Amino acid sequence: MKIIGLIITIVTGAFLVYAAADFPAWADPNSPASTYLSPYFIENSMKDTSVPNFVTSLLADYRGFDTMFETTVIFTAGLVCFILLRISGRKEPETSHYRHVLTGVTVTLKEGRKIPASEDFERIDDLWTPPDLIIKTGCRLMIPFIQLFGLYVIAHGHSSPGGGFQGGVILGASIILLAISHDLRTALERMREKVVAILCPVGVAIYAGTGTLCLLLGVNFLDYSALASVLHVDPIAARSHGIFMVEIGVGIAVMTTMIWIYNNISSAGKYNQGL
Amino acid sequence: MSQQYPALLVIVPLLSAFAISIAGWVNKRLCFPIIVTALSVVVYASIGLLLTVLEKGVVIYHLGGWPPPVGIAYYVDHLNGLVLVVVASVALLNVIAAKKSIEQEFPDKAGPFYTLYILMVTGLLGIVVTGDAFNLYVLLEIAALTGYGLLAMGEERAPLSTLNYLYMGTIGACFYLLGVGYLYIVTGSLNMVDIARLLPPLYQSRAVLAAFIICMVGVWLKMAFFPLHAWLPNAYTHATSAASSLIAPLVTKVMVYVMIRLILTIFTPEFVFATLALKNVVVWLAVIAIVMGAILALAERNLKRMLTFIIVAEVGYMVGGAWLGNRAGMTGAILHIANDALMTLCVFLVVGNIVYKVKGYAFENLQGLFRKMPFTMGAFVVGAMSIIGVPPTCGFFSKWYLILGALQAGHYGFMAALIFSSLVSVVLFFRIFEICYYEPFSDHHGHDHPPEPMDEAPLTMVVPLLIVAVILILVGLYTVDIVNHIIKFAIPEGLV
Amino acid sequence: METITSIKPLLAVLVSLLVTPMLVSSRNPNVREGWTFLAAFIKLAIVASMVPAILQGTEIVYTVAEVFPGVAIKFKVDAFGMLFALVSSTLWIVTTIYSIGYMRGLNEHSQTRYFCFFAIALSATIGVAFSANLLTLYLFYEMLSFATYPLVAHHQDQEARSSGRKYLLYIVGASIGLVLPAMMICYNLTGTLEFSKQGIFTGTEPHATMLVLLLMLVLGFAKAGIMPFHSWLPAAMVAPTPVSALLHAVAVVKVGAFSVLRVLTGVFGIDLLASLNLGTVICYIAAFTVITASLIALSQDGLKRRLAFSTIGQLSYIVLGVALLSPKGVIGGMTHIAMHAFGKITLFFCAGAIFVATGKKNISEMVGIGRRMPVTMVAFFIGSLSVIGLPPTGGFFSKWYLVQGTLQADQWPMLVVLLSSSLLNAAYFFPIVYKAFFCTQEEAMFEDRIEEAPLWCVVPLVITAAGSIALFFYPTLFLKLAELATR
Amino acid sequence: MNMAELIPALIAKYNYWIYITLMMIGLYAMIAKNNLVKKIVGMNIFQTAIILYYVSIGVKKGATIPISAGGHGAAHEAVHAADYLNPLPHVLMLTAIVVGVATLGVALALCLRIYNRYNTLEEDEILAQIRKK
Repeated sequence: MKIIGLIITIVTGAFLVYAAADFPAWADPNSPASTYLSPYFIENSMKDTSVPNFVTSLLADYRGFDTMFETTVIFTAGLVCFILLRISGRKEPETSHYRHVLTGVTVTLKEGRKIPASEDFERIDDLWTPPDLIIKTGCRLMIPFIQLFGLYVIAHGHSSPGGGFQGGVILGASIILLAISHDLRTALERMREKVVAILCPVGVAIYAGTGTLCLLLGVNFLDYSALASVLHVDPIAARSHGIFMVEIGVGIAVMTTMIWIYNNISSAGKYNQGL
Repeated sequence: MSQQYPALLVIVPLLSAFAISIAGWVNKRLCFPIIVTALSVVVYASIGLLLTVLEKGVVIYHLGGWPPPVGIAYYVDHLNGLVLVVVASVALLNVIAAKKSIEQEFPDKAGPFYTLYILMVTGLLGIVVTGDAFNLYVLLEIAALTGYGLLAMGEERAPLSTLNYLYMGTIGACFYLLGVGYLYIVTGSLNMVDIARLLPPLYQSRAVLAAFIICMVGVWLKMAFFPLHAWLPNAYTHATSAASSLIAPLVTKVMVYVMIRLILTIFTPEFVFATLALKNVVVWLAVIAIVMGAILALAERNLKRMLTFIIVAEVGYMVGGAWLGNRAGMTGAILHIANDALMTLCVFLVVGNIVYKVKGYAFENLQGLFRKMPFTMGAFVVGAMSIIGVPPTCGFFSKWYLILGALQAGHYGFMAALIFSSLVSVVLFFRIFEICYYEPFSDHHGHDHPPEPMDEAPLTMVVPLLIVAVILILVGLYTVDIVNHIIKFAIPEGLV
Repeated sequence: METITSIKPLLAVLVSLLVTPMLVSSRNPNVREGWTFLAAFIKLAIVASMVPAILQGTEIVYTVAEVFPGVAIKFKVDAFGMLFALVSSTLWIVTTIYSIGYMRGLNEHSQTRYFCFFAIALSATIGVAFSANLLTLYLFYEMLSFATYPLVAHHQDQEARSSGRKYLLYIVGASIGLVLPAMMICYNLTGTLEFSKQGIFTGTEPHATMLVLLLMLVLGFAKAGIMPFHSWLPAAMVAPTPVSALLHAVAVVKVGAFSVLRVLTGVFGIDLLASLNLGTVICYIAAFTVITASLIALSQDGLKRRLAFSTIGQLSYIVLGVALLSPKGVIGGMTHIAMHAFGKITLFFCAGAIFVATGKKNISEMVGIGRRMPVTMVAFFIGSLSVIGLPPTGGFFSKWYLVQGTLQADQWPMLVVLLSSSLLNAAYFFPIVYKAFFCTQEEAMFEDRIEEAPLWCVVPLVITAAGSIALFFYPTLFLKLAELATR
Repeated sequence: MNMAELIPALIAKYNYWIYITLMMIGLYAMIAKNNLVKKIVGMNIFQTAIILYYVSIGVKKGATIPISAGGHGAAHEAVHAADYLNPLPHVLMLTAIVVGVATLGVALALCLRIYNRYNTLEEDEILAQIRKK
């Protein structure tokens, strides 16, 4: 196998090197890629969409259709992880352990009995390790700021690096951080599985819905300029707003998907205390 | 509304996918009606689109109102108009037929399953309808990811074989992406028609040659063209019948479509057949693919797995036909996309019914099925005849054009391979008929037959199957119309 | 000659196809047989109703659908097709009567399946008879191959299945492996597949190509049993006797011969073959088959196997007659389809009747059977006369014309072949009859009392025997059709 | 050509050499490695190489990040294409990155399933187990 791999690799590599001979040199301002289409985007982005960040305008407007499916890919990934891993309708184990938070005494209950949810007791599993107080507290402090920053990144995508994907990932990371620093159950209390699973399609649906709204308003799919009539602004500003709407959708979808994938993979679909 | 058909084709299933996935958490019983309505709308739109194309010629749809090459455009001509109808109708028929087995195999995850199902259909439709090289890659990945999900939900070996499929599929998609990157670096454009306009001066450039070859290898990986087919049999065999009967007919065919689109639209036939000296090499590869597929199928003692190897051989048919480099061969390849999709659907639906009733698809499970499930087996006979290539089933007619192309190209090896594979399929299928018909047989005149009671699959599974069987014959009888009114215009004048 | 468009040919094909659902659904055997008879009679009626028109020299045409530019699934009834259709649809009725007797006499299993595929096979046969071009012919030819497979393998035991496989291997293998490519090449060369008197070729094609095509097409229709593609026929004799009777003495093998004749007269055309001097090639292949088959037949002890080899020989007569390329020879070949059909089916019926009545299959066990089953053996005698070609049976006429054909084409070697093979025929038939009647008491294997097979079996073989004699006195219909076909 | 020309030619296109090397490393890992997760790692290297290739297309000498310097207020003043990087590859690669993440997630989920079933991620051991049955 190794030999075959080596041969294939060398042959392919040699072929690619051979092909690279005709490529323009690195950072050549006159390469076709830099002279054919990109000038149009750079020069007209402001005029067409009044979005200073060309990447954003290109991402969400000129090639907004790609981006919609990109978001769908994310959603698909979350769904596949769920459908592959989630163990549904699984009954509780016979013995369950609860830990008294203040004293640290662990109670073990048989025949699947439960302790009514209270502040003093936390449910733990066999592979429970004592959590580090510093990490817990530190993360608790950081998480709100992380989320705030995530919102900023989404909102400010128009005129600075950022946008729905980046902001969404940051938001998702905040919840995942909670799950890592405490345990999955704590995170799930903040954000239930059902909420995640419904918000995720909703996020993408916001994107597609915006496009469909334009379609219903009588122009082509994703042609935000039609929103002008709804938002009572000029078509160019309408495009900018349309881009913002879809960015929000992207943000929601990406955040929830990140959480969804983490929940399923970290607990192998059992949704116990996780890592 | 009619000018929005291209958008509807993709939007309706996409939105309904979200609706289904939400409904899966709220009320499971809604999922099936939603998916059926959505797919019916898609079928309607695709047929409407095809009629518009037949009437007015090529339909171009600017997404986001941006004219190409700035924005992404949908580009529908006779070629993908035809493929769209096939994809949509196959998806609709299959979901109706698969309902029971889906409920039987995973009662609690039906919602997510339907979501993946319709997302996959969205991806395939998008691949077919799009006119933008990069957009095609994104949809390729959607179809691939949903496919992994659907295939992996099968037997216990499914995850492993799916993981192998994932490796191969990713390499394939990445190769395609790289090829598009090569085109972009030399032309600066991503729109297929625009690239085709910019390429001719660059035909001698190594980069274009590399772009073409890399794209081809990528697409061949995805369509399981012979040396690169290793992932397909396991992945399809271990999947659930609902998934395999969607993926087996469509994915490979759509990839063949992509290949033909690459040859005809992006790199024009002049470049592919005239400038490059690869024509005969590829046809000989196809010959090997056909022969090996047939032989490997002979070695199988398990119906579903045997069929997967037949798919490998059929891919050889289409690649070879497309690369013969003449009109008849290309016609045969395009016609075979439609026919093969239908006949593969037919036989895989049969497998679905058998699995539903008998819980197995090894040869020994098939004994006495002709008495047990007469209608299913009747449809199976039609499908088998079509694969063998017996008139008036449609399989014969595409094979006719392929052989004609081989004759006109003077490529007798390909012709011989086609004949050979037909003969092998006769053996394959009559071996199965014998088992289904005569076993369990007894040695003196089989008088003491235990008369099994008839135990046919539920109506919702049998009726779509019979519809497919009828379509197989109707398509055969109307071949000349399909060829004269659709495929004739799908092939550029330059190709004689 | 003028042509009229009518749906009759299609109906004639469909009627026995459409009856199959009734056969499947009918629970009571009598109802089932009722349906079969109904279909058989309707079919005969439709076919017969077209005879007058044909005799006036018109052709009846019906196009189902055009499937390729220039090629359609199309029916055309001409004299030759009518001749064949008439024979097979008449004999279907007789055989149905016989089948009922035979199948019930042995209380065979899964009779419904048997009758269904029988009906399908018949529609395929008529379809071949009426097809207007090579594609349609190929379509029904394949249909017949697949429809008869379950009949051949009816007994479902190991032997039946293996010979069923052999049958498929030869028939389908040859048709897909040889006929299909040959057909494609013809289409690629000429752009059409329609049968026509002067053939579809311009005559400018290279001689080698034509020879290869001719061989592919003639050998490809393996149902004609021309050597070396003959050995499926003896193997297929494991089938129930009515199947052997109708399918392997009439429908299947004659379809093969018919297709070969169509190829010779319709695809290549007599004149072209004559000008390219290709007829003699076929002549010699056929002659070889005739002699060899007759010699093998001599050595067979199983009655049905002997009949099978005799069939192989007789089929090659038909091909030989046409390959002589002389008018009389062609007439002889075509009429021989009809004459041999009546004679040979009688013989098979007798074989089946003997099996039903006594369970005997081998000739060596039939000494003195004439005393046990006089009617059957007399019929057998008449049948063998017809096959040998002696008056007062129809077989005489076809032989007569064949001989005249050889003279017309002054092919002396062929004349020798014909005469010597007739002697061989006599040599392998008469001993059976002789032993059946004239043997000493101690030789006789049956005690001396008359015990025939059930009436359902006896009546048909009497009818067909009478038929072969009647054809001696009233052969005009078939002769006239053959003449029309050659004109 | 001689060294004097070859060296600059090589240097001028170093981005391609880098991406090809990375890509081949990934490809080799996917083919030759026995451990399923290592294959996945190889897959990611493979994808990343392509991403690098695309992004390197977008680079232009003397150009800055593709965000209008003037910000929102600068709608009126003209924008010169030469001043900014080519934004298109960045957009495309955003998509490719997302696809890569999605594929990674699915692949890991599959690995988990496989591990729960066979208690190993070494391909040969898994195949051995399958063959045993």
